Order: sequence, then C-alpha cells, then structure tokens
Amino acid sequence: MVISPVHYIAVPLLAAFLMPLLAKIHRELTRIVPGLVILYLGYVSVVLMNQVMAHGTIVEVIAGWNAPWGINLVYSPFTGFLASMMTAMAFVIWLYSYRFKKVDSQPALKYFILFMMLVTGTIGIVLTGDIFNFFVFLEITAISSYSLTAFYRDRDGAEAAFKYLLIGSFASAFILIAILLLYTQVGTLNMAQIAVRMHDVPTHMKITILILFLVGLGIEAEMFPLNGWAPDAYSQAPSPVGVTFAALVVKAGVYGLIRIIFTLFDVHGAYEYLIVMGAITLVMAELAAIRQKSLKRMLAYSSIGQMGVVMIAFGIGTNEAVFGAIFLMFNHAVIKGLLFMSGSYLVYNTPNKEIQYLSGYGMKMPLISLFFSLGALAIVGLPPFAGFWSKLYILIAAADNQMIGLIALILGVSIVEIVYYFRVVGRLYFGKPSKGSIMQKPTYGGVIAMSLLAIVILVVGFYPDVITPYIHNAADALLDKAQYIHSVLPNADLSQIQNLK
Amino acid sequence: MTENSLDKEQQIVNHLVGTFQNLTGKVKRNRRIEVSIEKKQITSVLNYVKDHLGFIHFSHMSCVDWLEDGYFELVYILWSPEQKIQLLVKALVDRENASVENADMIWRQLNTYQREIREMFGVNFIGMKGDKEFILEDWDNMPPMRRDFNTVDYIQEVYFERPGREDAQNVRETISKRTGEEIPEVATKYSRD
Amino acid sequence: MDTNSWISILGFIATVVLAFTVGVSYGGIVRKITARIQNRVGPPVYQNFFDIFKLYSKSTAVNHGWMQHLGPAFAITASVTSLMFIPVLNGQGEFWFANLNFKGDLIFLLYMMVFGSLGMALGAGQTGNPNSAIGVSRGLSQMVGYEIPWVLALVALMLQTKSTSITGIMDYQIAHGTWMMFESPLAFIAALMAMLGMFHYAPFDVTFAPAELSSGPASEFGGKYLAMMMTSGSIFAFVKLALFVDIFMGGASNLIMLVVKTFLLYMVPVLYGIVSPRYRTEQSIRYFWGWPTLIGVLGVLYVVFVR
Amino acid sequence: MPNDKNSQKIVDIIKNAARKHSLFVLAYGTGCGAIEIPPTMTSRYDAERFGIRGMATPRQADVLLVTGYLATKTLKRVIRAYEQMQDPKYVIGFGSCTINGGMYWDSYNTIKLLDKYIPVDVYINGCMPRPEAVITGFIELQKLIAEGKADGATKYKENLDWYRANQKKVIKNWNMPDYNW
Amino acid sequence: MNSLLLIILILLGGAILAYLSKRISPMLSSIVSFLAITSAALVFFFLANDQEIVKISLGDFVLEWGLNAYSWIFGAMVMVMATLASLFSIFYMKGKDRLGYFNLNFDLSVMAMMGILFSLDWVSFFIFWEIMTWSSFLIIVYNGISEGKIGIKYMIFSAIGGYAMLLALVVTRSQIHSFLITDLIHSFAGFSGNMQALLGLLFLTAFGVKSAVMPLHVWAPRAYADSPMSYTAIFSGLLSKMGIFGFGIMLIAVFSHSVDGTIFVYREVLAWLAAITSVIATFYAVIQTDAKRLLAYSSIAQLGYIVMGLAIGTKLAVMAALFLAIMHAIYKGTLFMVVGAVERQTGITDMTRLGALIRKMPWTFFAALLSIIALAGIPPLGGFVGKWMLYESLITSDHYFLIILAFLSSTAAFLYSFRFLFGIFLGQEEKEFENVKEVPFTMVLPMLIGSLLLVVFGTFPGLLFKPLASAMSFLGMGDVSWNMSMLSNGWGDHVDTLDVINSVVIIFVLVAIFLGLKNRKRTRYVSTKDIHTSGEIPTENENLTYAVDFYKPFERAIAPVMKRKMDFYYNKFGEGLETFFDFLRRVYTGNGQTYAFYVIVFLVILIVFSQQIFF
Repeated sequence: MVISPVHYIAVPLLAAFLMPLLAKIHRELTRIVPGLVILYLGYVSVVLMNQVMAHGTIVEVIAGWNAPWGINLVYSPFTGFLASMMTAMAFVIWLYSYRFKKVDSQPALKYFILFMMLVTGTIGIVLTGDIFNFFVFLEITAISSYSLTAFYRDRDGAEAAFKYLLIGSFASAFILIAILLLYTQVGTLNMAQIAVRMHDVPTHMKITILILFLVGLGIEAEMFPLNGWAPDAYSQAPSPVGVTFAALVVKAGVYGLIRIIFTLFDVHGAYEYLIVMGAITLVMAELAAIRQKSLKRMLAYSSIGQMGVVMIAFGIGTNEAVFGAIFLMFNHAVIKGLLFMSGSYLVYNTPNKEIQYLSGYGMKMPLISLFFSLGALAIVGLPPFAGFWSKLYILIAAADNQMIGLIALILGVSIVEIVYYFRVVGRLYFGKPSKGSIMQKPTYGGVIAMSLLAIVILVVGFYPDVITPYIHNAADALLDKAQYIHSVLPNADLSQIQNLK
Repeated sequence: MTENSLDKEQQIVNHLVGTFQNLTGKVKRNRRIEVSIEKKQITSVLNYVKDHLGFIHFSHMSCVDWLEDGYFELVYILWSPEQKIQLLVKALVDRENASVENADMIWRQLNTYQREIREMFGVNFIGMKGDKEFILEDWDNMPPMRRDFNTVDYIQEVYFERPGREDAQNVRETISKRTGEEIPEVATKYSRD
Repeated sequence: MDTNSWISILGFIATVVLAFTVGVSYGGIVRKITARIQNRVGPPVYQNFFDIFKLYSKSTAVNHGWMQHLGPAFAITASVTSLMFIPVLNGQGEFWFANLNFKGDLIFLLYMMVFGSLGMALGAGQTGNPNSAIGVSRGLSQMVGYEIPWVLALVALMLQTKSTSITGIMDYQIAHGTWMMFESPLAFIAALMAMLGMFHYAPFDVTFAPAELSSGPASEFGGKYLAMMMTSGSIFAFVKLALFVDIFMGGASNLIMLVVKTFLLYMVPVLYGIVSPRYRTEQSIRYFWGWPTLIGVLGVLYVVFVR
Repeated sequence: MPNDKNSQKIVDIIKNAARKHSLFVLAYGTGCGAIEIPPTMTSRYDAERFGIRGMATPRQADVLLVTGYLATKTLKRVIRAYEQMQDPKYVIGFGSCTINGGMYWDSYNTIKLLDKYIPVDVYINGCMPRPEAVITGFIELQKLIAEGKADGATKYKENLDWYRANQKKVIKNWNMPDYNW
Repeated sequence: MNSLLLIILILLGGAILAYLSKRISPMLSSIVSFLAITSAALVFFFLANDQEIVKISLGDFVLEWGLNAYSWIFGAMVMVMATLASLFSIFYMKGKDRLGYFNLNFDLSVMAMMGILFSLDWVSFFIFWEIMTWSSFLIIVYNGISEGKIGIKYMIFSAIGGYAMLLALVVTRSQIHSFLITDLIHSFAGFSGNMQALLGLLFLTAFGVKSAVMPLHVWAPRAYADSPMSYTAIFSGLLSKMGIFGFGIMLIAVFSHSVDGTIFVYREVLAWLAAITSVIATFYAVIQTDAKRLLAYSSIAQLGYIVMGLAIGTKLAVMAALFLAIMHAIYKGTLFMVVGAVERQTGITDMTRLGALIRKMPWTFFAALLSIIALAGIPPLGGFVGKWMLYESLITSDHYFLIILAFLSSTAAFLYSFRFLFGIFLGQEEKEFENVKEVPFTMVLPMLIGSLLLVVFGTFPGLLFKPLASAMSFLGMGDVSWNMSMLSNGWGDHVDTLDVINSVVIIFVLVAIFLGLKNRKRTRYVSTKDIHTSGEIPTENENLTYAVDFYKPFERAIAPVMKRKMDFYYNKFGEGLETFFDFLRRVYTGNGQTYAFYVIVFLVILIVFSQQIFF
C-alpha cells in the first residue's frame, strides 16, 4: 500500500468505527488498537516527512478529482510538521491513557472512540485543502471534544461541556456563515483557489467574512475574550483530555486562524489584529492564572497565555517570528502535555484540585513532582530547556521589528508566569507535608509517556537542532503562499499573489 | 485632743469587735488602734480592714518573742491614709512549730517581711513563695533572733577574738595603771561594768 | 646590616621612646591639671610612669584565653605601627623621626588606628565580662559617630592639598607658608570636635565609665595587660596629637615646638572634658552627626568651591 | 625569710619604689566606713597626692580597702575579690570593726578579726577613722612596701590551709571555685 | 579535547553523577561533587588558555566560548572558592536529606558560573545566567524555610534581571545582528542616544539584581541566610560576582566607548545607589542577631563598594573594585563556612545564644578572625588593599561625598565585625556548648586556606595586580601600572604593604615574646565565670552574656534611617498587584451566558470598528 496523507484521516476514522466490533472480540483490543493506529500514523509521518523534506509539498487528491473541484489534502512541510507533532502527542496521550478506566471497559471504549475521532478531526483540520472539509473536521473535533469534556457525567463536567457547546456552536455557526459568504463571492471551496481569487472580493465583504472567520476560529484558538469555555473544559475534562486539548485541539484552532489569515486573505490589518489580540489574551490569561487555586485551571489559563504568545508571534509574521511561533506550538504541546499529565496525578486526590494541598508532595511522589518541576522550568522559558529557544526566537523577531514594548510585555508577563509556577514547585518540595492524603500511583504507561515528553524537553533544550530544520521548512512553507497555491493548482495565475510579509 | 476626737477610732474598734469573734481591741491613743486576734483570723481580718475600713497601706510587720509565755506575737501595722489612723493587728503564735497562714497576697510586700521573720524567728508561713534563704547565708543554727539563742556563746565558738583580750581586763584601768592617769568621772559613770 | 639600617632601627626606638615619654607625661599632666581645677594638689607629673612601671612589675596570673593575650598585643602593635607612619618632626633636610613616613598615608593610618581598638575589643570580649562587652559596644558605636566629621575634615584637607599622604600635606603647608587650620578653618573645627570623641574624655567617656561599667573593656585586664593598654593608649594619644599637629598645624621642626603644639592641642579635649558631664552613647553619636558633620561638609564645600 | 631593707635586691627596691607610689585601691565599701572614702579622695584631703587612686575592679587594684564590719556573707565576697587581685596585693583593715568587731563585737554574723581570714597589712584604728587617719594608714603601708615588709599576700599563700580552715569555719557552704592570684 | 568544553562537561557530568551516586551513598555524592569541581579546577589552571575557542552551533545560534584575561580572574576565583566550598560541603552536609539534589544544583551552579565566564556571546551568557538562577533558586528553597516564599522573591527579582538582559540582548541583536559581546563593545558608540540609554538601563538592571544593588537587593539577605552555608559560601561569594563581572563588561568596556551624557548619569547614579546600599545594608547588618543574616547584609554592603568602584570607573577604582571582588569572595566565603561550621557543631547561628566557642573551635576562630580583619579592611590583610584603593580612587576622582558614605559604612562595619566574633566565639561560656568540638579536618582546611590567601594577597597584592592589570587592559583601560607590594594613587601617594606587614609582624612578635616569656609559666587559664562581678559568684547556669540588643544605643541613633524597609514597599506593591489581578480575573465569570455575550459583543465591535482595525 502506498503511504499517503489520506491514511491520517482514513485509518483512525476506520478504527473508530471498527472498535465496538473489535471490543466484542477482546476487551483489551479497545486499548491496543488505537495505539496501533497511532503507531501506524507515526510511521506514515516519518515516511511522509522525509518525502516532504526532500521533494516538497505533497498534494493528495481524493477520488481522482483534481483541485479545485475535488477534495484534496495538502501535506506541506508546515501541515506535515503539525500533523506529525499531533500524531506524536496522540501517541503519548494514548500511552498515558492506556489504563484509563481500567476496571470498566465500556467507558474506555467510548473514550477511545472519541479520542480517535478527535485525532481524525484535528489532523484533518490541519491537512485539508478544502474550506468546507475544514469545517467538517472542525465539527468532528468539536463534537468529540464536547463529549469528552462531559465524559465523567458529573455536574461540573456537564456544565463545562455545556459552556463549551454553547460557545462552540457560535463558532460553528460563524464559520459556516463565513464559508457560505465566501462561496458566494469566489465560487469555490478550495483554499488555494480562494486565495487566488481573493483579491477580487469586495473589501467590505472580505472584511466581514474575515471577521466571521476570526471570531469563529478565535473561539477554537482560545483567543480572548472568546475563551471563556477553555478553563472549565480543561479542568473538568478527564486528565488525558486536558492534554489532548492543549496538544491537539488548540493547535488545530490556531492552525485554522493562521491558515485563514496567511493564505486565504490578504488583509494587512489581520496581522496587527493578531498581535493585539494575542497580547491581550496573554495578559488576561496570565493574570488570571496567578490567582487560581486549582492547579488544572491554572494550567489552563497558562495554556491560553501561551497561545497568546503564539498569536503574537504569528502576527509579527516575519520568517523568524513564524519560526518561533511554530517552535512554541511544538514546545507548548510537549511541555503543557507534561504539565497536565503530571499535574493531574498530583491533584488526583486533593479536594477541588487545589494547589494549597500540594505541600510536600515532592517527597511522596518524587518522580511526578520532578516531571512537573521540569515542565515548570521549561514552560517559563528557562534555559537549557526547550521553552527557552522558542521564546528567544520570538523575542529576536520582535526586536528586529522594533517592537520593544511588546517584548517587555511578554517578558513582564513571564515574570507573572514564573511566580505562579514556582509557587507550586516550591510548595511541592519545600512545604510542610500534609497528612492523610492518598497518593495516586501513576500507571506505567503514564510514566513512560511523561518520561518521553521529559526527554524531548531535555533533548530539544540541549540540542534544538534536532527539530529546527523541520520548523524552518514549516515556516518557509507557511509564508510562501505562492508555493502553496502552485503546489495545489499548478496552473493557477500567481501574478496577483504577493507574500504579505 | 478632746474625747470626741477618739470617736472615730472607737467606732472602728467597735465595728471590728462586732464583726469578728474572739477579737479584742482598744484605742491606744489618738489615731492608734490595737486589736488582738487569733492566728487563724489573720488573713480574713487583714482583708476585711483593707477592703472595708480603708487600711490600705501596709507599714510594717514584726515579730516579738515572748519566750517566757511561749509564744511569738506577730504584729501587722497598717495605716489608713483617709482617716489617718494606724492599726496594729496582733496575733499570737505558739513558739513550738510556729506556723501561720501566708498573707502576702493581700500586700505583696508582706512577702519580704514574712521571709525575714521566717528566717530570724523560724515562724513558718504556710504556702509562701520565695527562696528559703533571705538574709542569712548558710545558716544552720537556731534562728538568731530568738531569745533563747545565746549570741555570746555562739560568737565565742565561731569567731576569733582580737589577741590580748583573752583576760578580759578593763582597758581603762589597765591604761591608768600603766600611765598613772586618773580615770575621768564620766568614763566610770557610763562604764559598762 | 649596614649603618643606615642600624640608624633607622635606632630611629624607631627613639620614636617609640619619645612617644611613650610624651604620651605618659601628658597623662600625668592631665591628672595634675584636673586636680588643680578640682582644687586639689594632685599627683606628681611623673605619676603615670610609676603606675605603668608598677603594672609591668605585677604578676599576671590569670587569663581567659589567648585572645586576651592578643588583644593588648594588637593594641600596642597598632599604636606603634601607626607611630611609625607619622612624621614626628619635619626637620630641615634630615628627618630624624622619619621611620616609614613615606610608606603610608592618611587612609592607611585611619584603618591602622582602628586595628588597635578592634584588638582591644576582642581581648575584652574574650574575658567574658559583660561590662567589657557593654563598654566595647558603646565604644565602637561612638567611634562610628566621630569618624564621620573626622573623615570629612581629612577629605577637605586632601582635596585642598591634592595629596593623601601626611608628608604631602606637610609639604603643602611648608610650600604655602601657612597652616591648614587657617587654610581650611571649617575642616579644622570639624576635626577638633571629632577629636573630643577620639580621646574619650568627658563628655564622651561613656565607654570607660568606671563606676557603672567598672572601667568597661579593661575591667578584666590587670597587671601587665593593663600596663600594655596604658602604654598603647599613651602612644596613641601622642600619635593622634602628632597627626593633628602635622596636618593642621604645619608639623613641628623641633622637639620643643612639637611639645608646645601637641600640648596646646591636647588641652582642648582635656579642659573641655573636665567641665563636662557625660553623654549617653546615642547622644554622642547624634552630636557627632549633627554640627561637626555639618561643619565638615561645609569645610569640604569650602575647599571645593572657594579654594 | 627575713625582710629587712638590707636584704632586698636592687630590682626589688626599684619595683617597691614604684609600687609604693602607685597604689590602686579597690575600696570595698562593706560598712559605714565607705563614707570616709570620698573626703579622702576629694579636694580637702586629696589622697591622689600619694599616688592613691580608686580602681573599679580587683584585677586592676593593688590595695583592698575593707571599710568596716564584715558579715560572714560579705566576707565570702571579700575573699573572692581578694583572690582575684593580682600580686603583689595589700589589704588595709579600716576601722575598729576589722580589728575586734567594733560595735558589732557580739553580732551573731559579723566577724571580728579580719586578719584571720585574709592577711591584713595595715590596720587603721577608729570608728570611724578620719581621712587623716586613712592617709596615715596608707603612708604606713607605703613604708612597709618600701621596706619590702608588706608581704601579706605571701603569707596568705604560704598559710593557705590555715586561712582556708578559718574561712570555711564561718562560710559553711564553700561553693567558690579555686581562684588564683 | 578543548579544555573549556572539558570543564563544562566535567562539571555537568559531576552534577549528574553526584545526583545518581546518592543512591549508593550520600557521602559519595558529596565526594563526587568535590572531585568534579577539583578536577575542573585543575583543568582550568593547567590546561585552559586564552587561545582556545569553542564554537557550538545550536539552532540558528553559534555559541562561542573562550577565555580572556578578564574572565580568567573571575574563573580562577570561582574555581578556587568552589573547590574550597565543596570540600567544606562534604562534612557539612553529611547526614542531611536530598544530598543528590543539593550536589546536583551545587555543581550546576558552578558550571553555570564557569559558563558565564567563558561566554563570548550573549546567548550562551544568558543561558548560563539562567541556569545559575534556577539552580540557586532550588538550593535556596532546599531548607524549606517559610514555604519557599523567599525563593519566590529571589526568583522574581532574578527574572526581572534576567529578562531585562534578554530584552537588552535581543534589542542589541536587532541593532548589530550579532550576539557577540565584542561586537556590542565595538558598536555601542554608534548607537543612538536613546538606544544607549535603554541598553544601559537594561543591562545595569540585569546585573544589579545579582549584585544586590539597591533597590534590587531585597531578595538577598534572606536568600543568603536561608541556603545551606556551604552553598552560601559560593552564593554570596561568587554568584554575586557574576553581576560584578557583567558590570565590569558594561561599565568599563561598553560604556567607555560612549561619551554620551546619559551614561555618565548612569555611572553617578549607580555609584550613589551603591554607596547608599552599602550604608543601609551595613546598618541592617549591625542590628542583626543571627550570624547568617549579619553576613548576608554585610555581603550586600560589600557588593555596594565593588559596584561603586566599577561605577566610578577610573583605573584605580576599577582595580580596587576587582580586587575587592576577589577579596570579598575569599573572606565572605570563609566566613560563611565558619558560620556553617558553627551551625553544624552547635545547631544554631543565633548570636544571642552562642558564645565562647574560641576554646572549643580554635581553628575556626582563627579563620574567622583573619577573615573579619580582612572584611573590616584593617591593614595587614587583603581587604585593606582594596578599600585603600577604593578610597583613593574616590578622592582622586572628586567623589568627596561618596567617600563619606563609604567610610560611614566601613566604620559601621567594625560594629558588626566585632559583633560576629564576639557573639559566636567570645564572651561567656555557656553550659549548653560544653561538649562542642572542633569541626573535622576537611572543614577546617578550606577555611584555613581561605584565610591564608587573605594574608598572602594582603602582603603581596601584586600577585593579583598582575592578572588584574591584564584584565583591565583587555577591557580597554589601557596599561595599568602595578607593583608587587606598593599601592599608589593618582596623586602619587602610596602605601607599601610589605613594610606595613613587616612592621606589624615585627612589633607584634616582639610584644608577643615579651608577653609570652614573662607569662608562659605562671599564667593559667581560668573559666569565664571567674570575672569581676562585684564579688558575687555566678552560678553554673547564670547567663552573664551581654548579647541581646548589643548595639541598642547605635540602633537608637540610626532609628530614623531604619524606619521603612524597601521590602515593605515591594510587598505592598505585590499585594496591590495581586488585588488588581484578582479584579481582572473576574472577567472569567464562569457563566456560559456571559461568555456567549462576550462573543457577540466582540463580533459586533470587530464589525463596527472593522475600518479602523483592518486597514
């Protein structure tokens, strides 16, 4: 069988449908099959990434219909990198959640089906070259996210899921309207085609569509003030789901935003909009995080804040900045994954998952605490851990664009970040141990998952070159709009296309 | 002073006699009252006169050794600054195993006097706080202020005399014999011999 | 060893003997003057020699540890070393008591002089007598007080003469044919006020208060220790006076001038002390940080802006 | 050991001359005699003429001036102060009380003869001795020092057992550590 | 293999090995750490030279490491003191928890410092700088006092400093497209005035935090006092010197290429801040009762001198500052080790309770005495040389009021110097400490070596002047004249330290012989209960020590200055901020309707203002 990007979508989707059947054969299969699927996707990623790095963008045409009429998948260095990253994270999450609901197989089955759907949806968002499919995948992602949020079926979970659903339906509606409007204007759903025809669209229409897209995707990308659902969803969902949100869903949302702004539209103001909104998101999220009592909520807000930085970096829009932004996306997925994983073990048995009960856990759960501390050191960007490099790149890019105030803002907020992370770390190791709390012993899968992430953090921190070539290519690919269009539509007229930045 | 001026004192005496059993009292003179009580009444009487009759000032406390009669007499001297009357409260205590109630919660300074009396007379104050040793250091003899303590024997036993005093001769006579001077009349008149 | 070395060693010894003699004699004179002011006959002028000699002849049977030995030794080392670095006479051509004059300067001297106090303080601390510790605490606190106007005065001098060495300041005075006390009178006044504290006479004698602290730091020092402390004190008195004479009064060209000048200078704290009551420590610190410091600052400003 | 002037070495003569002229006094104001010290030291009688000077601590002092009666309790402190003084040291018994108990001759806790407990070099008679007498006493002590006869401290060292026995006879709880001089 | 890389790798490997070997034996972990640092020191002294350049390509950055005369001085200081401290640490930390953790961070700190010194570009400088920060943070919270609150404070201030540096260096890069330090030095003069001012401010903030210059000093006292003492020896002695190292580069090499008025103002302001820091910190040191706190405040005060010298920036001043920096590393390191030794043997560092350890721990006292003499700047020892040069430079460069502040601080330093020695080693013997013994040899040895170094450098300051002169010429100060034992200032006045030490030693020996010969036979030691107490006999348990409120009169005199602490304002500021954050947090109401409302409002705003936003 020829390896192609379609496998990214087809295989997990197929697995999701087959899993109830497989569960009838053997209970354990519900747990093993997703792993195998993701492993296979990993294999696909390796093969395809090598191809892409060597030969450039792969455009997969589905069912023989060429673009712009058919549905196609675009596996560029950028989308490929994101898809591979998501696959890797999905694998780690699978490891982490392998023993999830060990006793009861029915919820586990449900969980893994939804998880597979989510993987399909997020990777689909990234890979698709068709705006309507984009919407479809977004909906798949969203629906499985709602279900996963409410997975525990308790009151808080349901409430969080409802909020998510409420806001998420706004998003769907806006995006759908935007797509409809867009279609009326350009008469095509292929992204490359849209990009080619975009300059013909009347300005006010273009802006309106853009705004609808921005708001809709801003909800998925956790942009302030559209991110009210996020903290609740993060903290009420099962812990692997929190990781999934941070590593996959948000990334997909940001990807959508970026793709819309960078490729589809040619509006200059969108970049500044991204910077401003990113900055506001960053500030609001970090300031909210410092006052949180619950660890998971704190991590959620921190995650939002990081997304703000990503948006800022994309908004700056130079090659270096985009590079930094993609690097930060990667780092954020890895580090926040580690933080969520270790953090949820730490607060497993504490009332309301509050930080104040964590005193002295460093002694009781040495390994988990160590992972958490490593994550904390990394996420605030202390060298020599992974987070430092992305921060450095972004700051350099900002400095090159004379945005000194922005740098100061990012750094100032970083101090806030340091405060709340180190508060927890200090409490973990040096608080007086409280009595009577029961430690949750981590599963082997969980330990392996966290170890993998920790190793990635250390390796990237000490030797960022393992990852930078891919990111460089990704950044180039994202910025080179003409190349994107050319690879999808080899005959398109590129005279009207100019790279904005 | 006229008779009338003693009314105030007499009233107090009468009042006290009326209040406490076994209490005898008399007006010694102008502004001075003396009452005798039993030893178990000490705290109650002192408290009473302090609280109700205005004798808020504690002046002194002393002890008298009535060796022949076989008891110690404890004397509390109080003063009423309002009425300007001095009150002597006297209580008799047996010499043998003399012990009375501690009264230093009424006036804190009483503690000092009681410690001194304990040390010098051997009167035991039940429940009194304070170190055993007050003025005398390492004293292991009879309490020295008791009248049956023989000071002269004690000092002859413990301390050294100046050499030349062994014969206990009269100094003035010796000098006058040696020098032939007359002893002045004043000297003989006030001589100790 | 060649002749020069022997001469210089002789010079050392002669300086020390001179300083000791003058210092001790001044001590005696002070006692005499104090007595006269108090309408007494007073001890003979040479009384302090007797005292020191007697103390040296006493036995020293006890010590509280080796720091008690070292304390007086530090003190005497500091005083003699300081003496070595002070030009006693500025004779024409030949420096009779030159010693190490050209090897040190004022700032060095400031620190060297403190060395003695610290040594004595450590010795006193070793004895474990609480009175000593209280005395040391007071003495050091007071020192912080008077050092400020004193340093201000020195800074004024240094700025004016563009030299930090004593010989430099003396050369300046010779070259300009004047005395620094006339050149920068404000600095001189500040230094003089600081000097009151330096000699620990009343009203700044709270350190050694004999009745309250049983003579403070020295209370466990008897016999030889006390003798050494008195020796060091006498030499120090001379050092301070000679320093003052050198930097403010143009130095002295011969011994008689030296004695006259130092004596006159010495009478200031002595006479002021005799008629004074006693300041508490914080009062004296506040005193020193008040007017003397202000005058010192004015002195510096005077030098900077007027001269 | 004979202690006349002819047998002194020349060093001792010099030392004794210095000691004679410099008497640092630890005035142990035990009794009423202490009131005679201020007039002795101040302008009317001015003992400083003779090199006599008050000192604050026993370590610095040469002369222990026991001014008046000594209770047994006080005696303990006097002995301690005396033993803390450095050699050579002298004791002046001041007033009748140190000689025969004076007016406290029959007190149950006052010693009567100081010399039995610590070696007294010079007694000053009187109750009170006037400052003139005090000064005379000091001059007497100076003479003794000059002749090398003020050897109370030596006697004390030689007859320590005897002194200790006497001291312990009145001071029952002898909880003092061994001091030295 | 390249020796610089080797040093870093040895230290890194040592750190990891130390962490792992804790499983085998805690003691082994300390020994491994010591061996790693020692071998790194050997490599540094015998193999490293300034020809070697390490180039490591990481990401898009090229990290360049090299050694020059300036960093060699600091490197030597770090290696010597770190070796001593880690030797000390073996027994000091014996029997404590989490030794692997401690040694890991200890070695990492040392590695980070060496890395900072080797760095030729800002990126590696910053990387090592931050490694140093967090490894020291992890050790500060090691003792777990006050639930890591002081750790947070340290972290915040370090972050402020670190991020100021990060900002400065990315701005620098945007100007000159290079991270090399030398490039900054050469092109600084070409920057615009604003840029110079901005960069100056940022870099000074960055280094000011580590060297605890007011108002960035509030983390320091507690941080120094709360860490384990064997670490504080390098924390206060060396880590703070990294700030000085940076100051050196900025103030001398970089700023001297600028003739702009702003920089001059910076220099003056910095000098005054440093002077005020040293005075206030000294006052605080005087009123401390805890020996650790005392030394911590004293460190801040001493760093004030050093920064003052660098800020003045004349040849003599820089020489003085660098000399003082080295001396401070040695004597403060030794003193913290002394406190560590005392703490280990008695369990406390409270000077009101300690006392009379001189008989019990004579060697420790000896080391403490020499270090204190050096700290107080009293002549024969090393501290004097630095102070002398500092004063001379202040006066020859017309900073006549700074000299007063410096002197005030220095004189008041005598107070706490004495307090330190008295409170711990002198005074009344306490029954509590009857059975205290001297610390083991491996703890005594580093202290003695430290104090010996002070004597050597006090006598022959030329030993240090030589490398210092080359360091300064490397920084662009031109040729600096120096002499083996002669100090001289700009006006031609001088002090001959050899003569000083000769005369001190000769006189001291004579006096000592005089005292010793006469007294040796008959003098005997008596306990400190045998003192003049007006005849009263102190009982065994009677506490005669005068230790509480030791400098009460002085406190009363300086009370007006001490009313408010800088800390107070920071805390108020922090509280205010948190309240504000809490207010902002309420935007997230947790109510779905509100969020939906936000979405709608946001959409409306975007549409209404789309003209303004998107064009």
